[in-house]
Amino acid sequence: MSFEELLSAIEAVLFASGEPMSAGRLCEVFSLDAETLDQLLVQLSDRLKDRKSGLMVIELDGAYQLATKPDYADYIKSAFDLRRKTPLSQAALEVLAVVAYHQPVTKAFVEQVRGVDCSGVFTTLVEKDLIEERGRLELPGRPLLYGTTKTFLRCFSLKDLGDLPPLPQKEQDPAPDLAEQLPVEAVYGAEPLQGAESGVAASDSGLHTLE
Amino acid sequence: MSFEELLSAIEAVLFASGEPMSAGRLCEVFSLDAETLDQLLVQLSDRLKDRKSGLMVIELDGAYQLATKPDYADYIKSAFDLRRKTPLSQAALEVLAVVAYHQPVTKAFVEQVRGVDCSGVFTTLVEKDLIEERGRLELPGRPLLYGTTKTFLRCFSLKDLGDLPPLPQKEQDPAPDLAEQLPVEAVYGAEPLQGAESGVAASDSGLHTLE
Amino acid sequence: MNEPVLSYHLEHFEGPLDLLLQLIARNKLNIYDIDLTALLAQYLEQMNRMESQNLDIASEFLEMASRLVYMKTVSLLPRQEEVTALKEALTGELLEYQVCQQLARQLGERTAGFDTFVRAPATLPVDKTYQNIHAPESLFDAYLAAVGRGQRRLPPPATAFTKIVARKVVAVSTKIVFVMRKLWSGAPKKLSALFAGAKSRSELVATFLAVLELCKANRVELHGDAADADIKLLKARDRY
Repeated sequence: MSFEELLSAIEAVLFASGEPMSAGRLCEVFSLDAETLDQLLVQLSDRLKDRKSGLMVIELDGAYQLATKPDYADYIKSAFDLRRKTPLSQAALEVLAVVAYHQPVTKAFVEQVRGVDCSGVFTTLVEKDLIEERGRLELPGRPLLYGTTKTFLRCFSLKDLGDLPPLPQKEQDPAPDLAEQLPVEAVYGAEPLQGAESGVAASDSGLHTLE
Repeated sequence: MSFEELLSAIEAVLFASGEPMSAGRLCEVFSLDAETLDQLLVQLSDRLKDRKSGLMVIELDGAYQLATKPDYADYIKSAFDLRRKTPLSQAALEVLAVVAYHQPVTKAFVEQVRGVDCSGVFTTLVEKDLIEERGRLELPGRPLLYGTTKTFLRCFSLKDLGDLPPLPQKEQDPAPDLAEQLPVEAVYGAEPLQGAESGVAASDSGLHTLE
Repeated sequence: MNEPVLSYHLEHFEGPLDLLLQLIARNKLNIYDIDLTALLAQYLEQMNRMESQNLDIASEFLEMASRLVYMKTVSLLPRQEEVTALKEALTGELLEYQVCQQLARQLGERTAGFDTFVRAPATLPVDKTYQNIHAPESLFDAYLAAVGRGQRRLPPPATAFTKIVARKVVAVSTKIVFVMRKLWSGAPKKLSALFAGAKSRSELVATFLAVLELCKANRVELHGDAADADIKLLKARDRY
């Protein structure tokens, strides 16, 4: 199979899949090593750009997905009678923020930060496939843990969680001296993030220099 | 909007649609007359060919659709085959386990046990042929009942349901113990009497076991 | 600090913490050393305003109000340790929530991705039957994960209901007809006779309720005690 054809085949497979497809699975389907696949996906991406396609390849946490370019959103919305505004409330954004930066995290934790019941918002966010279950916490009641999804990454144009805007270092407003005594991370970053994303929490945290 | 961009927008709309879109609807969305749309679709088709895309435009009964080229069917099939091998999520395993031990059981029962909505998981498990419908419960709303399938037995190396690892304590079947706390017959008094005495004796004995 | 604040249009709050942050910002209070008197007054005023607008005040707002009142009370005590600790806790929560809001704003600024669209997976006529093999024990583990070792949260299983529902429930109305037929001749009968043929407890109950209904409607008359009682149907001319 020629190189050109391989690109076309990958495009076809991503199209049929609809959902993000992991690099690993793509390698398996096409009997490729990871490096070659990477190159091919860059090429496919370029080809779509060169030919002014309405589509693009996006990378989400090591998986790939075909999606429409944002430029054509208005046509798509009008074709399918979708509402115009980004359908996220302030409450939803706040819950997403806490989940994104602290995942995996329980509903109770989020409710503690926000000071209000968040059950409804959680249901909505799960329905919108922006957050998902991530096992349970070994505590009485065995509360469910939640984390963000690949759809979350796509909707907020993030390649992975390392792309999240960094946590604020200190309060902008008052009392810089007090802010030093009580660094935001000490309050906010109480739970270390697990896995590859730990960079997010660690990068700005004064706490880690103590080690 | 330039001609080129119009082509891209049509491509994006057809992509997002998934299903065939009638020429009429496309004309409406892009404010085009039928003839222009026809020409544009021919052009889009050519452009996909030029860029050796894995996709093509197909026309069916005056409706248009983006589809993969037949040449890549084998890859797509193998990609979908691989998807079958994706291991079950923790959520799916939990739902499956509750269904397995309590079947036949309603979705509401499982949701109450897990403390979270499980609709998506049920759909997936039915698709994977791990659980199936088992009639309805004769209660208001007539909720569907679910049980496990033969595929389930095979995938979990079980000869039959008696092979399920026994649950801890006495609660292999929580029904008897619940019945003790709240004897259904005593409350609802609907048990058929085979002669008055036996009924009285039965309810009496239920009460006296507490002593 | 009690000057009029009605010029503010504080309309929507995500919760009590959001309200407190807004009050602190607007009144230029020091978040690190909260002036409880001022904050409490402002907070209660806002609650009154919400009440006067007939807004549903979520329980969280009331909780916070009582917390602030408690803190105020404690602050009147000579020893200040407790109030200092309470104020620090509140400051911590407010700072934490402030960060949450800031992050939410940042997320809100980058929602361009909501304008990208993806498609549903192609519906190939493929067999989606699950293929992997697991050890049976994995089910056991998953069950415990879902239910917990104590199994406290188990609702009654479906079988508990089928038993109830499978039984025939006898309608009172059918028993009313039954009683009237039995008594139609006009001759008094023993009350107990009506229950003699009952096949289920439900039928007994229905018969009893039917008798009560008929009494209430002045269609039958009861004389005597307990099982020995006589029951007689009142024809139209007998009534009143």
